[in-house]
Amino acid sequence: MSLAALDAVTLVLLLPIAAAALLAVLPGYRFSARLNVGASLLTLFAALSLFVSERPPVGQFLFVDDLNIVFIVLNTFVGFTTSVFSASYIGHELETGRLTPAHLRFYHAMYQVMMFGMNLALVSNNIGLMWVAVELATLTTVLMVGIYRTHEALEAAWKYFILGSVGIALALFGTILVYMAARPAIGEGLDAMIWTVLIEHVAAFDPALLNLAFVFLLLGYGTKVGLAPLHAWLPDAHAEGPTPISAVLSGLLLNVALYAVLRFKMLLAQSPDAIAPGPLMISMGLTSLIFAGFMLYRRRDIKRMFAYSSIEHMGIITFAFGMGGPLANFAGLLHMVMHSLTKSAIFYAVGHIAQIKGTQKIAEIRGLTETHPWLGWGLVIGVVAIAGLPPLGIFMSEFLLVSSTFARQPLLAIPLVFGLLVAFGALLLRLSSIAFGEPKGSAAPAEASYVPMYAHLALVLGAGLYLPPPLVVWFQHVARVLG
Amino acid sequence: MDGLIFDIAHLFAGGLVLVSFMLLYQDRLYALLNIFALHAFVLALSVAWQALVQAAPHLYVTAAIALGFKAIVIPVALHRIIQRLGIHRQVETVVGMGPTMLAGMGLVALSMVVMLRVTPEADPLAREDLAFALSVVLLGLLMMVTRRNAVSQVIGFMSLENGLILAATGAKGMPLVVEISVAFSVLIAFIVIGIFLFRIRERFDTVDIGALDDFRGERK
Amino acid sequence: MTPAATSLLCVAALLATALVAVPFGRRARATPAIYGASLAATVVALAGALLHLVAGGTSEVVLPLGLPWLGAHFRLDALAAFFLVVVNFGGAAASLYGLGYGRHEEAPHRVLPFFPAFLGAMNLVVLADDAFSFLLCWEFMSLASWALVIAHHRATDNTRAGYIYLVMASFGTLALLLAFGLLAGPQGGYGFAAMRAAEHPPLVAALVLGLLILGAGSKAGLVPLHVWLPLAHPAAPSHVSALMSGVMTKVAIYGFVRVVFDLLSEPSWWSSMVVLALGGATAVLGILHALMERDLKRLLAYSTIENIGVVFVGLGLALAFRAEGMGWAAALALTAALFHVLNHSLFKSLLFFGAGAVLGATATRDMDRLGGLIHRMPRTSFAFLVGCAAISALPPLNGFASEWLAFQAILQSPQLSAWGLKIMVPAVGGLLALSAALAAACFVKAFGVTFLGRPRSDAAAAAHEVDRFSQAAMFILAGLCLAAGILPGFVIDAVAPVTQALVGDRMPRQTGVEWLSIVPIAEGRSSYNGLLVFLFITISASLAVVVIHRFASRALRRGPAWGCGFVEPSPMTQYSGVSFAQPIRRVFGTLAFRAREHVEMPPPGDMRPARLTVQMHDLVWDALYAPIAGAIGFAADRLNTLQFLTIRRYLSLVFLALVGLLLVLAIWP
Amino acid sequence: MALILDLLVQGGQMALVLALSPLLTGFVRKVKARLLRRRGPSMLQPYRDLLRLLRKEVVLADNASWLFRVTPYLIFAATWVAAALVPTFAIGLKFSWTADLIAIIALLGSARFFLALAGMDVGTSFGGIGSSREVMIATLAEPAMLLIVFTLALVAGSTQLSMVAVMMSQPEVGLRVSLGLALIGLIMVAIAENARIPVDNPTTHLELTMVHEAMVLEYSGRHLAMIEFAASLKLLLYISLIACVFAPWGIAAPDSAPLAYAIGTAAYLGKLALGGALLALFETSIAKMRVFRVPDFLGAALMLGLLGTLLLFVSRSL
Repeated sequence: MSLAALDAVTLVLLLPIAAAALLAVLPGYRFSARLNVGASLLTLFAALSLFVSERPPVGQFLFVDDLNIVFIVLNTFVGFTTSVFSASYIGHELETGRLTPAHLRFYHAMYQVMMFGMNLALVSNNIGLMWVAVELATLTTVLMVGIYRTHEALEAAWKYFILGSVGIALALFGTILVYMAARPAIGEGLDAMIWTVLIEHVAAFDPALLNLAFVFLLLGYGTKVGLAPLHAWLPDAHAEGPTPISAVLSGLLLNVALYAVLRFKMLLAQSPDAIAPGPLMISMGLTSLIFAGFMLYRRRDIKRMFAYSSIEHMGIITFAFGMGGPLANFAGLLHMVMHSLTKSAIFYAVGHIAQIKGTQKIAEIRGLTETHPWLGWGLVIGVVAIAGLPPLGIFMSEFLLVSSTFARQPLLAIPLVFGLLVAFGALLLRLSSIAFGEPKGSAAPAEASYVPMYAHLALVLGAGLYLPPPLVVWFQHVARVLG
Repeated sequence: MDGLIFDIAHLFAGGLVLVSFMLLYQDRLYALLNIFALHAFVLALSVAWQALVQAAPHLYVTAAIALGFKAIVIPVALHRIIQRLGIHRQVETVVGMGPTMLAGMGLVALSMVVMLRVTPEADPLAREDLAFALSVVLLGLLMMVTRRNAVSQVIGFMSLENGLILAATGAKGMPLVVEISVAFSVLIAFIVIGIFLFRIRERFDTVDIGALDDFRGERK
Repeated sequence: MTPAATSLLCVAALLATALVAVPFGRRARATPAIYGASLAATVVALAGALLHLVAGGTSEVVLPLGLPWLGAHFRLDALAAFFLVVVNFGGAAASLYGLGYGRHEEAPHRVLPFFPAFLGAMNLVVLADDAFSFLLCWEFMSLASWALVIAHHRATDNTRAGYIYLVMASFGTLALLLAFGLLAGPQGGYGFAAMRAAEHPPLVAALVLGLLILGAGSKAGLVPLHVWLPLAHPAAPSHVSALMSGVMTKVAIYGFVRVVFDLLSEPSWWSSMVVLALGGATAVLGILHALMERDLKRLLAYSTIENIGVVFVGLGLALAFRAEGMGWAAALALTAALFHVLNHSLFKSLLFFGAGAVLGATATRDMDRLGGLIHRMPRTSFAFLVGCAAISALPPLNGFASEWLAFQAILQSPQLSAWGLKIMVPAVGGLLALSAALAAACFVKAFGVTFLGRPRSDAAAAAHEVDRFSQAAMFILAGLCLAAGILPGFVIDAVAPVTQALVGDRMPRQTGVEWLSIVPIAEGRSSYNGLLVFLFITISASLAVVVIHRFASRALRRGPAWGCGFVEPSPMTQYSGVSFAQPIRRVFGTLAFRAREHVEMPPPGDMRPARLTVQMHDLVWDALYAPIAGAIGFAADRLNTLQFLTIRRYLSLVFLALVGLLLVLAIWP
Repeated sequence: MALILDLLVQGGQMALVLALSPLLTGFVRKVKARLLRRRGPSMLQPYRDLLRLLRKEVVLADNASWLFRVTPYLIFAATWVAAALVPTFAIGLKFSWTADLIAIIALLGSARFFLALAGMDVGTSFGGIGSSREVMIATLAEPAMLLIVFTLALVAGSTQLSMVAVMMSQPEVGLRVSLGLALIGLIMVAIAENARIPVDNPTTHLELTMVHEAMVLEYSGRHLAMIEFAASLKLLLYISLIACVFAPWGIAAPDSAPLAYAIGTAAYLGKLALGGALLALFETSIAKMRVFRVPDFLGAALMLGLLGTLLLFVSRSL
């Protein structure tokens, strides 16, 4: 047992919460923004050190295993890049008067609280704690979504809040049911909520209770994932909140919720008599994919459009994990990582675009590659990536997913391919009008930092061509663990 | 002795389901508030009984919260809000009472069927309790989706949450129950405050779809 | 260094050029530098591929890229070498042409980075030896060409063309993806070697073939998946159009051949009927569309569809013969198809170069605004004429040689045992003959209306000859059209290793045949000698000229045209492209396009002009694509109401989902 | 020595078709005139016309391009080569394997291609009319012809005319429905290709009904001579073709004695005369049809060709 390793996990949690406390009292947004970046960077380092250092022992509340380390590193990385983006974004909001310094203080503090909530959800070994952490992260994002105090923003936040609350309730009921199922086998008390203990004894649980629990958990956490028909909060929350929050929502929070679903899916998969969780996830995934694909066509708000694209991709990922098996799980993991990176990069671009053009209406934005080549081409690459075109990373995951699905369940691959194609058509339709054509709207030069966006895109491109072997081994291992 | 314990717990849980039906049946707002207070009261009794039976003193806290916060504070606050905002006193329903009640029956039956699949070897107390809790949860959700007033929707949500507490306390030895009930109380407080702050007079849903489109930058 | 490595190095050079072009694309000197570099790389790759095709053997390279547990496999065998020759030759010609033509490009930074990338991607597709690399490069090829299609993005038509193109390309890729999924099996054997080794049950084989028709067919432009092609190919700058039409469609055919002939175990004979029928329909419909077109580049694009149909007929024949164990006939049919692939890449590139020259000189692609260019652009028009003659399958040019081989293959059909094929093959032969005749008509129109007659606009009257690079590219291609036409034996022998590998047999060796004739099956049966035909025609024509000029008269006088005594001074009274096609439209149009003519004749005494309106429908679009687009629009509209629900209704959705899932649990066995 | 003899025979064939073709045209005209109870011009009149035209100066339209001037020679050469490759009095000539039936058709197609282009070169509307109608006719005639070729080739196992002729003279070929259909189809195509009545009228100069003549309206002098000559050659070619395929009797085998060649020549002349006479008879007994009826006529030929091919399988398996 190494003290440093123990510290790493604690640091991942401690750093954000300490930073949040600090940010809550510090005035001056410039310094806060930098502090936000610094704290996020340190958290990222702490997360990375989890790789190199020895794992801490499995605790009653916290633990690190092969699965969640992937999520943690992704989470802290995107958290860091988004904080960089946010630093270059949020100043503009202050200038235009959409936010006040007080708002910014609140914003930065909440940003770190949210990071804390997500990290906690990821490292928690206790299903109750995980529930609490997910809800914490949700509630902070609710506050962030409503930060502009406009009618639309408040409405979006309210919708998010109400739907989220119901989701919270359902997830809690599921958690209670898991406990009930575990109690006869494990005994009363905390042990019956510790995930590592649960998974060892799951064969002895009552399958019917587990089934019921999974339904509630899938719907409860699925609301956070944004699976159709539980998705309703997602597009509005993305569209009306500050863009960094949209990026974090799409890139991270959805993953965290999905992680929770995955944990319980693993539990169910180990139980011999329980229903297979796969079909449920597959059907919800496909519904989300196809539904979001069609919804993309009539979008007029650029951020809302990409929010629907997130629903689509969450559907794909859920589908992949529902399919299971080493190839599909690998594809799901890869897809999740790639989607987080790409979607947040897209939101970075979209944020700046919306600031320059002063609108989020797609019809008002044209010919971006002409007026703002960096942003325009960045968006093109991002959308091309998100649409699943090579040589970018999502292509690889879609390749693996579609081909392995077709070899195993040809009839499932047809709707999958159909949904992909429908979504592709819509994304591309909008892309051609946004990025190309006769320029429209303000051509003012952008004061933007392109580094986070292009860093993400470079990673996505690199992953599409070359995955480092250690990473692959890791993913394969995790894919096997996921079953 | 076991039989008696079981019967009493059963009685409370069944009572909660019954009160849920009464909630569904009510069509006047003030009466609804009163019945909800009753709902919370029954829950408090049930939780207290569990605390006694399980010898888990911390559950008394939960019972106290249920009693103090939900049976007293919230109904009073909602009373005020109704008066302040001049909310229509009538419960506006989406479908008629009859169909709603029928649907409620169906839901109770569904939760029974689902729960009965649980192997009888499992703790019978938990099994029955859970079936009732599930019914209460589903009835609460049904109420949320069949009522138009914000206040009655909030009440639906709270009755749903009561079902959760019922389940949580019924689960013997479950940790974090108190914390959860506190957290939920905070959540409900937020919702109530939200209703008040945002002056959501009548309903969560704005009827004027055109106005909504305007807000969302869509359809223009 | 192995040949495969050489090819990959050339690709690397191309990709590096593309990267360099990103920051420097706007500089004036970038244009010659980029095209020069592309030219050099493709020439080296071409030489390497040619050498390898002659030397034979296979060479492989595995790079640690792509699918991590597999790596990126690249393999250069006879088939790949042949297609590399086609790709790189087309690429080199386009680069050479671009050296001149590219100077007038208004947005070079939108062309230069993607041009070498496109070339590199096509090379990579041909080299790829595992499903992932193949599809990656395939789709990257689409992406690069899409960027080129929308290089002139301010025109809405172009972005729309690019959109339809990329959606169709993606559809094709997904179809291929499914096919590879089937071939790889649940274990994920994505290497081509593994697929080759695997046995595929008949159902799988049929399914894979169907998916390949969808995937590769949509890229190649097989009817009814062709709709994107006449939109996208003309939208790109002309040298890119040449690449897309002349080369990229060939890469699609490569994909089809690679999978169906190489990776897949033999599909049953009836599946070849599908290929044959589609090929025949594609050939005829493609060229009919071309005939009705008045946009020169679109005409060429539609003609590409026709040629793809011809190639697919050859491939279908090869499939049929192979399924019946007639190796020699399969080799003949496959050779015909591959030969036509090469030929089409030559003359279609040439024709697009010519169209580009016309476009550059007159700034219009509308043939009915052109005319008389033969006087202003004599060299271009000569090269274009050679291309027209070649694509019309006139002897002694190359187009005829390959069509002749295809006909010879068709004539082997009586020996097929399956009755369906026996009857179908001659019918498809009839379609092929029809399309060849229509192609001749089409290119009479293309050349006649564009280059002959009197100029129909000021721009056409003021046209000027193009630069030397462009001319050089066109003349090299024209020369090769002739060379391949009079010496087809060499090409056939070069293709022999390919057919040997794919269908296990080859055509008889041609280089030893007396007088360099070609014999499809054996000496003493049918034969054709392009060289002698060429010589005979040249000699007899020269003889006639010499004799007449020597012994009869050589007097010549210029005068006004006769025209039965009356020539309308306005050049607009000439036969236009539309009027030229009118008789054929009357014959075929009612069926193929639901063409309706409506004459509005004012009553006597009314001074209004009479008016003739023609309505034509693209039936494929009307019957297939418009309904799909409509259905998607309908579904999108209907589902879109879900964006505007109230929170209570959204909650109802959650509630219904919950109840639904609980019901599922309740009835779960 | 054998080679020289071979070349001589080959050369003889080339010279023969060249020499005979105007005569055939004259003969047909003469017979037609006789049938109409006219005396008609001498059978040698076409030669005189050609010589006259050759000696005249060319009047070239201002707008005519080099293509316009080259085309007559190209057409002539292509047609001549094609005609020389059809066996007339002997089969298995030295260069007869240079091109098979498909190539011969394609050579004629080349000639038509350039003629149609030449029609469009000057930029008059009549040229356009002629070209567009000509290509319309060709788009139907060529596939019909190729389908007929299929029928023949499937019977003979080759598209090489010499081999077809040998095969058709074998007794086992017998009478077949397919061959009959092919013959009718071939005659219809031949009529269309040679611009004869009822498809076109070689003697008309009524503008709106012209097809072939409209294309060559701008030609004069030696150019016109070449085109007329090519037209005669084409007529000869088709009659030789029909004769060689459907009446291969008397045709000399390869490397036979001079006597056989003589018999072959005589038989050939007889066949030509018969063919010419039948053509004239046919032409005088029928009226020209409207241009837009022509597709129906040729469509029928196309159907006959296809039917012939398909019936082959039914009548006897090969």
